[in-house]
Amino acid sequence: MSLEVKIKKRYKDFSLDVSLETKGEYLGILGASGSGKSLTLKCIAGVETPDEGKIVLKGRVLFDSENNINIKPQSRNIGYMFQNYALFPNMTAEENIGVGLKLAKKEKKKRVKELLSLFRLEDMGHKYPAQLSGGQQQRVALARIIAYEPDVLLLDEPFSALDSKLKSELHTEFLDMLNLYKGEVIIVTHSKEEVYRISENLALIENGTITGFGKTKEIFEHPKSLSEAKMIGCKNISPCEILSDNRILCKDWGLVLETEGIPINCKYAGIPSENFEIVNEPGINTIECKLVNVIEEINGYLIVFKNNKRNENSILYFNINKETWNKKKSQNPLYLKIKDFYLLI
Amino acid sequence: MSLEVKIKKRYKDFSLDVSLETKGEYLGILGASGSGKSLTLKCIAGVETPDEGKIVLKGRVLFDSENNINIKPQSRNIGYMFQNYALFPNMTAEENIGVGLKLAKKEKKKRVKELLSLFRLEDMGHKYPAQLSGGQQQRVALARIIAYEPDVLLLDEPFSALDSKLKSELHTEFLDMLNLYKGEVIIVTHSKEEVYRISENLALIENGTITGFGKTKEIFEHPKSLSEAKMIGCKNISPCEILSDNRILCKDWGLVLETEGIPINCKYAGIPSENFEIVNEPGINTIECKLVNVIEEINGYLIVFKNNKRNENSILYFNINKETWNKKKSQNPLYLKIKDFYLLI
Amino acid sequence: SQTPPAGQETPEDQQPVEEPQPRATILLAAAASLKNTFDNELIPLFEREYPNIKVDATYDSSGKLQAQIEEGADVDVFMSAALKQMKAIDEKGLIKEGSIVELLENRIVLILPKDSTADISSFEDILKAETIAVGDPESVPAGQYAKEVFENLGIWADVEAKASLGTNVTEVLSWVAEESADAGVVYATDAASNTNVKVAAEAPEGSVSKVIYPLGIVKGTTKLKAAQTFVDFLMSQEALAIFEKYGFSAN
Amino acid sequence: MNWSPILISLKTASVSMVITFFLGIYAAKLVAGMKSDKVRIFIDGILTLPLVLPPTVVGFFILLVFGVKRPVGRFLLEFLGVKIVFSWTATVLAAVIISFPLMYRSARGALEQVDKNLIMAGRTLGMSERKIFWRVMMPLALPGIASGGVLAFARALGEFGATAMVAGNIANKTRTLPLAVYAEVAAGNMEASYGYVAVVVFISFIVLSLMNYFTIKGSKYTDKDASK
Amino acid sequence: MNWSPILISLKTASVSMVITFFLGIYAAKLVAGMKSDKVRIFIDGILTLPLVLPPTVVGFFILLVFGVKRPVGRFLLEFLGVKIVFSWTATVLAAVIISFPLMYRSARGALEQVDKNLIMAGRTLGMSERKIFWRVMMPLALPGIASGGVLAFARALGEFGATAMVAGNIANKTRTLPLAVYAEVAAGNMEASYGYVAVVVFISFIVLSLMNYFTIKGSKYTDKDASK
Ligand SMILES: Nc1ncnc2c1ncn2[C@@H]1O[C@H](COP(=O)(O)OP(=O)(O)OP(=O)(O)O)[C@@H](O)[C@H]1O
Ligand SMILES: Nc1ncnc2c1ncn2[C@@H]1O[C@H](COP(=O)(O)OP(=O)(O)OP(=O)(O)O)[C@@H](O)[C@H]1O
Ligand SMILES: [Mg+2]
Ligand SMILES: [Mg+2]
Repeated sequence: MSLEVKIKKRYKDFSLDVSLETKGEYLGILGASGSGKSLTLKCIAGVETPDEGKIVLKGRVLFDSENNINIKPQSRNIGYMFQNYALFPNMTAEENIGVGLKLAKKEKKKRVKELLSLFRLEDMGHKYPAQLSGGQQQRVALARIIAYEPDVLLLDEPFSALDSKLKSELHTEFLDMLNLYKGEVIIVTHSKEEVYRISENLALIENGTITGFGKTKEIFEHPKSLSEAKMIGCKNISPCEILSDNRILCKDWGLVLETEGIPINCKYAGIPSENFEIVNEPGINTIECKLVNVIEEINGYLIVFKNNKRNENSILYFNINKETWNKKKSQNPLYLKIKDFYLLI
Repeated sequence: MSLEVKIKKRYKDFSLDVSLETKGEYLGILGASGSGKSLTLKCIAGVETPDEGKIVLKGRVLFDSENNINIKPQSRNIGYMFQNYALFPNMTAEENIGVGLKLAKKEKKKRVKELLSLFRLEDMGHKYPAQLSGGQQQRVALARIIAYEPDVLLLDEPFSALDSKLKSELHTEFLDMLNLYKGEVIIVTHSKEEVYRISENLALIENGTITGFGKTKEIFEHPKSLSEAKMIGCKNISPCEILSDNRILCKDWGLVLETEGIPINCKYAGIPSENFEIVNEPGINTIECKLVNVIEEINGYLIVFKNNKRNENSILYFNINKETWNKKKSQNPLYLKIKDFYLLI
Repeated sequence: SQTPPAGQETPEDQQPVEEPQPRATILLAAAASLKNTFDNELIPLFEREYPNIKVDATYDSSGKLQAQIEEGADVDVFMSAALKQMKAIDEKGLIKEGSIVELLENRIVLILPKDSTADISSFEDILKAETIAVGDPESVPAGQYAKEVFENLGIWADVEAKASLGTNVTEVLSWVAEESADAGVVYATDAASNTNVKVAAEAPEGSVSKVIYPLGIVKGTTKLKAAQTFVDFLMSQEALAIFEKYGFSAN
Repeated sequence: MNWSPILISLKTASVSMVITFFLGIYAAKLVAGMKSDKVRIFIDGILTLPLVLPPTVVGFFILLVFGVKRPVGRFLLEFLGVKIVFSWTATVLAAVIISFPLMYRSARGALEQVDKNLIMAGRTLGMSERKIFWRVMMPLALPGIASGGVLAFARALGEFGATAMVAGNIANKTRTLPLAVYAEVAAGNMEASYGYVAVVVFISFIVLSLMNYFTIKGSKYTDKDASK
Repeated sequence: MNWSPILISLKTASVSMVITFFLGIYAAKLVAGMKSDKVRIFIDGILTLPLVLPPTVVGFFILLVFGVKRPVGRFLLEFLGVKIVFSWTATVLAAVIISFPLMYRSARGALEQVDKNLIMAGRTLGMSERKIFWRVMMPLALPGIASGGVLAFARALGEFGATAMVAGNIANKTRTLPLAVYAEVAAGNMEASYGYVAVVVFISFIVLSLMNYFTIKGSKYTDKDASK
């Protein structure tokens, strides 16, 4: 199984220019709102036609602007789960799910029933989309696309309308199910947890272009570029200057960091907001903080602070659990040691 | 400002029976998919008509089945942001936002522009909904309802389609903006972080009925009932039996827990998955684990285990950060001490 | 060859001097079969002779015109294709007393498609036809006359069984012209207007009452003088000659 | 070929179309919003009536209402000085009555097809029912409304039976194109009739093109590439 | 009152409505799917033509095509032994041709109003175009399609001018209700005509009610309380 995509599409004020390749591993796409994720999937599915480029699935050319090839969506065998579901309002949940199934009546019924129960929709089969809740609609859409058993599953934020309990249950079962299934899966999501859990590979998209691609775990553990760091949610990022073999200066924070193996093209430093530790005295890679704000979150506090020793004004974020903070917050001055950080190009 | 809601609505296989009251504090509603959150908001906004009950806003009766009062939506001055946005497809983003504004043309233009930039939609004003991405549509819908400046803002998962960076930015600005605004806000969401950040009060809804109501922080810190514990995502819950003044037996796990002040009507015990600690020897409130699975998550591992000393088969979950786990995972046997737990009625 | 219209003693060229005609537009309602005669010749001629008077005309089946006049249409002069409608209006008191003139006569003829080889040469022969086109006797004057002919010949029942009843003359003509029907009965003037039909026989003398085209002035007219002038013109020899050219004969 | 029927027909068809357009939409809105199904079906029946009766018969009934001796006709004449029968107004009246069901029915179908959610959204945004109607329902129902407009215009342009009955067939005054066509066909002047038919066809082509143009323009929002 | 016109009319209107219904929808689908705007407008004009000409004239043209002297008519007669003119078939032919534009236009408007996204969704689910059409577009366009059906049926029921021209007015064979109504009205037998009018009205009420019923049933999915 392999899918190669290299397409361009231009709108008046947005242009998409994307190259992707997957070989049977599930691919996650992360990107800001409006960065072109859905558009990419739509082009692959044949819902939109790229201006130029090529799409090849298992050696079969689906689209090629140069040779005027544009296979119709029906023959691509690519299932696209629309972000807004696109359920048929005139069909019940059951009918929606069954509509792409090419089975005998009895088997079809059985399969639809299986899917309904897999997606916790046991009693919803006879309801029309207008009678379903948002999350129920989303599940019907997901069930429908899975029932179709396409060669490629394109999922556009498939779990965004579900509560966390249901989401994590479905993640598990979804993964089990996908294991039985031999196609490509591309999943667009805004949830890092989801991408981390479901997809082995990860593509980052920014403003219509792919700005990062790699193994999901590696990217999350060691982002290598500014975009990657941003995308995995690294809150503290500053441009930096290489001072020597093992020292860099983070300009925004007026902070010098020491480490081994600084790449020659390192331009930014990123500090995950969890990677601080409260210590008792100054030292290397340690900041004396000036508190700006303390925001309470569910499982901890978000400490907003500045470097007290310099007059740079850029703030930093530190996530800490409540227990530890409550124990140590009265320390003055407060020293934070940076346990680990990213060097970014 | 006050809003009182006490309504019933019956469908063939679902019935809603909700009582709510707010007095100017922002209210969050958490509930599983299909539990009746949207339906409640729709009834308040006048989009759906309850079968019976009463809705009173600032002393003004909006709906009263007994006295046959049913104020039309236009006169309720309640803004409802539809879960599926319900943008007018024939109007541009600008027009959609401006449609509820009753200002002179010039001011209107100015206000719309402000809102567009507040929601990071600067260049999207002239686009039609079909030309916007999912997240952009959601922001237009949010901007539209905020432009209308109703007495009550009902938001149905207003941020679900946004990436986390944008979401947290908007949260902040949204809160700032709401501070200037003197109405009620009711927000439905599946995100605990969101509810925690935005709403002071929290209502839990299960299967059409309110099963919990209180200060958001209190509920998150000390859930008092089974539903509350479930809703805040407590993963380990077991029915329990009171053995003595200070001891209970968690039946699912075959575990005896000791603590002070056990309420007489305590029926369940809940252990947040973060509230374990790896210790070196057995002791009170300590389990000897039998590992079932270790799932890697972004910021840690999810340890799935059983009580090794009993043959109860129910599993428990433990969230631990990677560093700690990697240090201690080789311990055998592994003892987990329960630092804190909830006693639930 | 300008003969002064009947009932007018003074020569036509002096008329404006002696009695200036008021500027007026009058409305003529005439049976559809008169359209060509009026539109092509009579009205232009009249308007040339009486430049002060303009004639508008509306043509339709006489039955419709009757209904319209009864409902107050602004008609000044009415010319129907049968006495029945004129009488009906008159009985309602809508025609100026004594103004009815039984001006023209038409003839009832039997027509066949141009290329017909059918052996039909008299009204009795019509039963050899498979389908017969006649106007609806209830509403179309030509149909009434046809019925009368066949009744007198004692074959109406047989004819009716094969008949398609046209709601107007155009239908009857088209049916025969296009060979939908094998034979039909219309006025001689209608037959003359369509080159795809040929006349096989005229209604036998005495088998039908005279097909009279009466002319009358509608009582409500506000332009009596002009209307009268027009009626007088139609009664003139000059006008009658034109009618005859189109297949009518003076009564 | 005489130009007057063309002008008269154009005038009649345009005026009557404008009237029918708004009347039809208004009626559609009223009926679509009715609570009781029974009442709705009843009104629906009445409003569709002009379509199931032969136009001549409709014309006859119109005559029975607007004739100068009849109450309505007399009222119009005595108090407003308007005489309907045999006037140009009558051609418009006939065209409106005959083409009305087409507009009404199409508009109703189109309005019923509009997503109810959007209407509700408009309400919760404080939009008045009128504003919702003009700014939301109408634009969204445009394809259906436009096809109603096309049908109504075409029917008004082709209207013949009722017109002849109520307005007569007076050259330069009430003789519309169809009457002219009919008159020529009836008089056996096929060549002349072809001329008029060509004009009718030409006019309807123009109007159809315009309609198509406006519909396409009006629903540009469904065209995904509009801002390209 | 004679029952035969009623039966004939019922038969004619039903048969022609079924034909028009499918023909109209099919044409609408074809035209709506056309790539070129120009071709579309042209075809549109042709298909709308029967509406802008007086029915009698349309009937005349039909006669010029199907008359026994004319190529088509002769072909049908000589090779298939079918004589169209003056037969019941002709009443259906006339009704179909006259009512066709109504169905076609309404269906087109309704189909164009269907959300393009859903059609795309159908495609990505591997549904054939035919299946998408029948299972998605048709049901969603139902209100508009139904109103087209109502219009077409009503028009077929009321068709008069073209029918008389092509099918003649033969008692018990081709005399339809409108012809009967017309004959009575023209003859001034108002009472008799009222009888027929009542029947026409009654039939259209029944049909309208049925249509309304099916439309309501067919779009029950928009009725939020359907499962109550
Ligand atoms: N038809 C169109 N015309 C003009 N611009 C368009 C059109 N369709 C999409 N765009 C623009 O392309 C960009 C990418 O859209 P896309 O739907 O792919 O975003 P996305 O990454 O899926 O975002 P989201 O997470 O918000 O769904 C957006 O800025 C959008 O405004
Ligand atoms: N018109 C209707 N007919 C029948 N059942 C309905 C109807 N509308 C809603 N329901 C049912 O009511 C329940 C609550 O729906 P609601 O939309 O309020 O859920 P919700 O809490 O908003 O869920 P979600 O988070 O998935 O949006 C659902 O189970 C749904 O199936
Ligand atoms: Mg998207
Ligand atoms: Mg909901």
